[in-house]
Amino acid sequence: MSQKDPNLRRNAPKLELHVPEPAFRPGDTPDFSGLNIPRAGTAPRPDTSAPATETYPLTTALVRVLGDDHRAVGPWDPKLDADTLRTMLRDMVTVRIFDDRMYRAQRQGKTSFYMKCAGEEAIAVAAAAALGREDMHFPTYRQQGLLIARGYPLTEMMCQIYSNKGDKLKGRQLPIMYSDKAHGFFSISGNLATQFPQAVGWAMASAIKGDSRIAMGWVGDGATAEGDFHSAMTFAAVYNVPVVLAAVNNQWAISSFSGIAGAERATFAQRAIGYGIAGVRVDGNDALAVYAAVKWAAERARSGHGPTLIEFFTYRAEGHSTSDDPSGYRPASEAKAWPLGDPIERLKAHLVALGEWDDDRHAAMAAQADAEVRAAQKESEKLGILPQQGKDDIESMFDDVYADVPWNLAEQRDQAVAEARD
Amino acid sequence: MSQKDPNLRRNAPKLELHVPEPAFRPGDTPDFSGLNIPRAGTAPRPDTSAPATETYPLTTALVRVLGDDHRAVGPWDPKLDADTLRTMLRDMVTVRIFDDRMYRAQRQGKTSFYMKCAGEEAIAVAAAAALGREDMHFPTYRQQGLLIARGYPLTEMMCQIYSNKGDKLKGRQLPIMYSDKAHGFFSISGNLATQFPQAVGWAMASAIKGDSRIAMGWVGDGATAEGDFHSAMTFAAVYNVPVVLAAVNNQWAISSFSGIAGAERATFAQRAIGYGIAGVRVDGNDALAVYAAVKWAAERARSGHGPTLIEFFTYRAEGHSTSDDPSGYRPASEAKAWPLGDPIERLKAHLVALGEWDDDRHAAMAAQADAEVRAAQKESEKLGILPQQGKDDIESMFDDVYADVPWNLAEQRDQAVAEARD
Amino acid sequence: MPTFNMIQALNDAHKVTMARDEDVVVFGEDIGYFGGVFRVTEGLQKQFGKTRVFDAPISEGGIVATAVGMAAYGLKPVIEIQFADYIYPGYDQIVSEVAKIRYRTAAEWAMPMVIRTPYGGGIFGGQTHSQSPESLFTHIAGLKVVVPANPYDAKGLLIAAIEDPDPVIFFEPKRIYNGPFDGHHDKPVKPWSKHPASEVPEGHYTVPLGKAAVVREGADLTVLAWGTMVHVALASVEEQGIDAEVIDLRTLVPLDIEAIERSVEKTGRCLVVHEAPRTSGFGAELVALVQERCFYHLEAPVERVTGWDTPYPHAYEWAYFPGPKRMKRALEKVMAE
Amino acid sequence: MPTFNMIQALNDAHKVTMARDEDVVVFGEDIGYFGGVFRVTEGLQKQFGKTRVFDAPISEGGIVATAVGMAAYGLKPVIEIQFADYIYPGYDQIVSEVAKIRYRTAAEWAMPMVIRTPYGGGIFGGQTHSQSPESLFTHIAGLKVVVPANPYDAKGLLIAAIEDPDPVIFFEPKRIYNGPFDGHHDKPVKPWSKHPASEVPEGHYTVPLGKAAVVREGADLTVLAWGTMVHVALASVEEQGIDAEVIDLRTLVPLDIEAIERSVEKTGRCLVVHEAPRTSGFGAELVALVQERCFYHLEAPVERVTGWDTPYPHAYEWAYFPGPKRMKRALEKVMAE
Ligand SMILES: Cc1ncc(C[n+]2csc(CCOP(=O)(O)OP(=O)(O)O)c2C)c(N)n1
Ligand SMILES: Cc1ncc(C[n+]2csc(CCOP(=O)(O)OP(=O)(O)O)c2C)c(N)n1
Ligand SMILES: [Mg+2]
Ligand SMILES: [Mg+2]
Repeated sequence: MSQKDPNLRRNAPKLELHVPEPAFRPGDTPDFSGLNIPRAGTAPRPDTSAPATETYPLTTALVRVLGDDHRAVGPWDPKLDADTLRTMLRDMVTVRIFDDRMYRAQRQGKTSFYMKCAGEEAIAVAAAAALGREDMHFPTYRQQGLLIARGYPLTEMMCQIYSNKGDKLKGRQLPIMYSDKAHGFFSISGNLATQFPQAVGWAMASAIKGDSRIAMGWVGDGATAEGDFHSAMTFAAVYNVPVVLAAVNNQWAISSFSGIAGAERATFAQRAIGYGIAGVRVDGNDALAVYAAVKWAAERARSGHGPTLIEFFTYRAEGHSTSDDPSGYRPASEAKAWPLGDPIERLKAHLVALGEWDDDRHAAMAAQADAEVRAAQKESEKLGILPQQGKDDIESMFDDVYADVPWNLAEQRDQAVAEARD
Repeated sequence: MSQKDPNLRRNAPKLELHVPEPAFRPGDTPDFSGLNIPRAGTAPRPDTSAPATETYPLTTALVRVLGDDHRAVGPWDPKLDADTLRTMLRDMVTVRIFDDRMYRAQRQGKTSFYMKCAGEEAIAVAAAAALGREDMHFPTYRQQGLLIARGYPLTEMMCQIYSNKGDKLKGRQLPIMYSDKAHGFFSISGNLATQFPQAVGWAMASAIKGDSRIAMGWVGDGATAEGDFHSAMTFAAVYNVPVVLAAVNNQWAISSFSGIAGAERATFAQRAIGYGIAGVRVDGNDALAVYAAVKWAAERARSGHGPTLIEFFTYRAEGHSTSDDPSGYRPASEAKAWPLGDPIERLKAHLVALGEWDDDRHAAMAAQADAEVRAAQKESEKLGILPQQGKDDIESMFDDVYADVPWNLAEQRDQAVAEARD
Repeated sequence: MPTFNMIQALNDAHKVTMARDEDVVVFGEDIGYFGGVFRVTEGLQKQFGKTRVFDAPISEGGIVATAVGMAAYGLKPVIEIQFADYIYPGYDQIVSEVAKIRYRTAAEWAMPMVIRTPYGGGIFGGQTHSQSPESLFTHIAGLKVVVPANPYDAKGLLIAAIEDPDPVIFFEPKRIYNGPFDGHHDKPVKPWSKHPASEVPEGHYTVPLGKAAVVREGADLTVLAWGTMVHVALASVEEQGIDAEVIDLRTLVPLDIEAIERSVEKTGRCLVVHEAPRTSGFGAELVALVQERCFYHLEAPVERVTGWDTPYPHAYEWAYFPGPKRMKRALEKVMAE
Repeated sequence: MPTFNMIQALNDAHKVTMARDEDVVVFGEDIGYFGGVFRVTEGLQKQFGKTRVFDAPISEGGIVATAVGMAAYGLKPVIEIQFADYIYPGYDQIVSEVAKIRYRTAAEWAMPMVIRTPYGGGIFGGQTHSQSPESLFTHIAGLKVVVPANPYDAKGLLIAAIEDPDPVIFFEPKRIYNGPFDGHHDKPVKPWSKHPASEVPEGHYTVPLGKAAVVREGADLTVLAWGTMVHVALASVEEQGIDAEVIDLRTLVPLDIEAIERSVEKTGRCLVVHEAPRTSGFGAELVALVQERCFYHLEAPVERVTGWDTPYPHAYEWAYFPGPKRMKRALEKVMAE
């Protein structure tokens, strides 16, 4: 019908819809030489009490601490001691080993689903190190590093993944949808971006009560497009909320590259400017930069300078989840070609450069982490794997819908129990 | 519970929730001398093909054309001829008279509800003049000026307000929720901000079809907080959509001042930066500035330079609607104190300064507009006022839910018709 | 004992709970300084301060989401959605988060909160100030759904809802904020002060969630209603001279199934009344339950009096609203069969 | 005639309509180059170009809203919501806009569009990849609600939906995308190729909206089902040796009330089956309708077999899913009374 419309100005230039396309598709040879990667140490570090406007140049820059020579440079160098660095390194290595083993467990049919954070280990691990133990995270499914860095037992994580007898969530959640209040880790939601404004609400509550704890919210690049992202930014700005808002830009959202979320025109950190809050763009594969940025944002939040949006620029090195095969939409070699490197290798090289680490110690540490993960797996599998679940304790299915079990659920419980006996 | 929490760091500084408060409350004497109002003509005008970044200084500036001496100055002067200016003035005067009479009609019990746009007449009227007839608006309830400027019959508007026999919407919509395709005016929704991403979708369709028509979406300052605002901005940015997005910042959203939507920290125009699209902040009480900005944004859209967010800075001079009494939350004298003046007086003074207008001609024009509005009112009231409606043509209530009437509605229609006869 | 209309009763419920529990916070659009477009929160900000009572951005999704965060922290948010017609932008947070967090965390986290919202027609509010979307929440496991029908219950139910460990969607029948409405729109409105339920005790009391009220005893027919329709139903059965038992459900979830069964087993006939559109309204669930549980007591099909399956048409307010005429026909039908 | 599974049939329906009507555009999360997480849109971008088939930002609200604008322009958007569990952020645009625009404009504007979304359980998808929210759309006047249960219907119904002048919410039972599932999760899955309805004609044909299919004729009981549950119900009645008439509703709104009445009047018994939670599921409406319209034919209460009133619990997939055991008990009950 539109073509026949008399209103159509036939002489006016024809409009065109621009549909963003990633630089490389399967078959292409990825070449990131055009990517502008500022040198480490070049981004300025405003005072934590600086007005938000002073951070705006940082929304298009890239806070980087680890230089090509593996030294920490510039004003963002958090000057961490070697023990802290080694702890972070060990946690990152543990995360990767954990991911690999659980991925394999899924492939072996021991559970239904798994999601790795390969290539993004620095982000959650360093963020955990930079915040206080008592601060609350509202994570997505790719921040398993928070739990590992905060010392949450690996067996607890695995029991959740297996939905087994040891699963404190009673088999109710998809694997990796952890929740642990004591470790400051809010229940992961399957619905993207919902956690972002929830983090703001938690921090509002903390401010209302005159508490000193802050919250950190997490979202992926793709999920920034949800309305909830805007809610979070708006409420954070309006009430000057003590919250750190992290957008993990791993450049992919399942098969959609970040351009489909708007990255062709602006960085995700730049969204901050629109709301008048602080914004920083950070090399997410540089554990020191991640640590420094989160620490800085937390200090702002604690001292009444309000919210900060941090974009962690990184790359999702593997598939979206066990349900995904990325070779269908991007070159298999892209992960290798990605120039910001492997966060584990980079932190390791830094420690080596400091003279605080070497290959042997690394191998020993990795072997120990591997042993720990294996032991935890053994332990948790004693409590069952998914295919064995869902048969016992049928009654429990009806608990916790409400604090008490109403009559309809009580009746259904009886039915379900009887059914299970059939 | 939170107070007793052992995690509470008693020595850390207590957090505080900042709750924005308007500068003046009932009883205060409003004083806007602190408000930074740039002189007319000082804002630069980037080329319509300039990159979006070049517009960013304009997001905190204020595009103004009419100076204190009532002359048009600076690069944004659209250099309109006197006839066009007189037409705009007449339309604005008509809008105000229309509003006054319909407001009174509601007070007289002739209808259920009315909403004025007092003080904001320049925005819709000049925007209508700047866009093409064939371009599509997705308006809110405060853009009655679009219809009047596009020559939509006043009687049609009034019949809708009275929900009477002449109402083409068959009495189904709240008064002022107009719709007219032929005048490029999409059906107003009661749900705030929904129209903003719809405008983007319409413009996407136009681009998909290689059409040349563009769309303009409208939203209020308060409603920018809705998720739909973010959808609109995101989709507009991603697909480089030929759309003009207007945020009318009249500084109030019912009883909430614009700070509750985030205006303490950033202008609404600045939101554009976060998405990498063009943004401009415009004196909404300066008809020439409004015209120039919309024209400029439309040219960008038409020539493939994508979307523009325009903030019209204005002041809601009267109550939110007939259901509202603003003296409960702001000083009654605030409207008068508001320094950007009355858009009608300003345009009139400009025409006078040009030697193209005088008080007598103005009075004659106003009298004529008044007569037109009165005549239209008389005419439309012949077709009934609200209290007489809803008794006849009961069947029609069941039409247009679907293209055809399904069995359940047919049955209900019979019931309703029978009931009406009881 | 003061005589309160529903607005005053709801306002008082806020004051009572806020004074007793420092963790109760109240926010929503226009509810702070101004006290809300229906004035339910009037005076609260002045009494309890700006950080416990404040205006929110126009973002129903954000309001619910931040309330989730606050509840996770340990506060008890009581939020207002200005009209039930505007609750949908918050629907994802309500359905996917508020309703499910207790369950998905095996009660590690709970979501005690109250989402108050005025609903219903009869005020010439058109399509977007008249809706009755309660059934859309009754389908969501994890939510409680409450609808008061008079000032006494309004206060008692709201206090109970705020004190409840679970999230409650609290629908306020705006047509009867200021006086009970029997459906005769052409007659003058009666104020609440003439109604016994306007006698509202001072201080703290609760009306328990999950308990219906028999507002009229009767032997021949059971009428199930809530909100405004309680008063329309009462007036209709009186006018028709039917010895009906009228039950004000008060809570839709969890439902007082015992009260319903007891009554239908006695009367053998049942009529369900609601303002919402018929198809998949909560009346459907009630009909299903009654026929499932009282089938052999039923002497006639359970009837439904409802709004039509159309959007709410402004000018046709009284042809849409399920008023005395629709009641009369249904009563005749259910009694005849 | 090719043998298609449901995914291929749906894919083909897109191709047929896109080739016939240039105004059909397709977008949604991951549906472009990649062809969708369930591959329903595979190859479409290549065939029809990037401006008619493209990836959308992760914003279900934005996807629906821009589709509204496109429909207002005159296009026919066919959009995918990746999982029905993620439709809620778009609920406001669907309920307040898509459903109401024709009515509120007295048909000046119409909203022809199809919102496709995979729904239902049985895939160990946990709380957010298993939901069956259809009843939340059946309550909204102005929407049509369609659920195919086999490849033939999938293609024919989708083409009919795309060509329909009204907005259609098109729920795709993902458990049976690749093969009919009879509820026996411990037995190997049968592929569609063994099922007669996998014979899908090439080119254009439609299965009309609003018409149910009697998939098994019978004399003793009417079973009403849709989506995956059609196959579970069929298998169960066979296993129990009950001469049941099984009706695949195919369209929930507008409902084929005649087919239902005809069958129940014949059988005198009725069982409604759905995956969604029981309370206020669409089963409630069906029960209400059947008892309202066939009361004097009913020999027993209408029974419901449904999901439980809880969120979908990951490990308890088969204790939650209304499978053969729940069917058996209900069949016994409805036949015994
Ligand atoms: C509301 C909602 N819509 C869609 C999905 C389906 N989905 C799951 S993950 C995903 C991609 C998310 O990408 P991103 O935010 O970049 O996070 P990443 O996976 O890269 O960490 C999508 C579309 C969902 N979970 N929730
Ligand atoms: C989704 C939604 N939420 C709430 C409302 C109630 N409401 C109607 S107008 C209004 C204020 C809007 O303010 P603004 O956007 O600044 O526009 P203005 O009235 O100033 O033109 C509110 C809250 C609504 N109509 N829709
Ligand atoms: Mg990503
Ligand atoms: Mg405003």
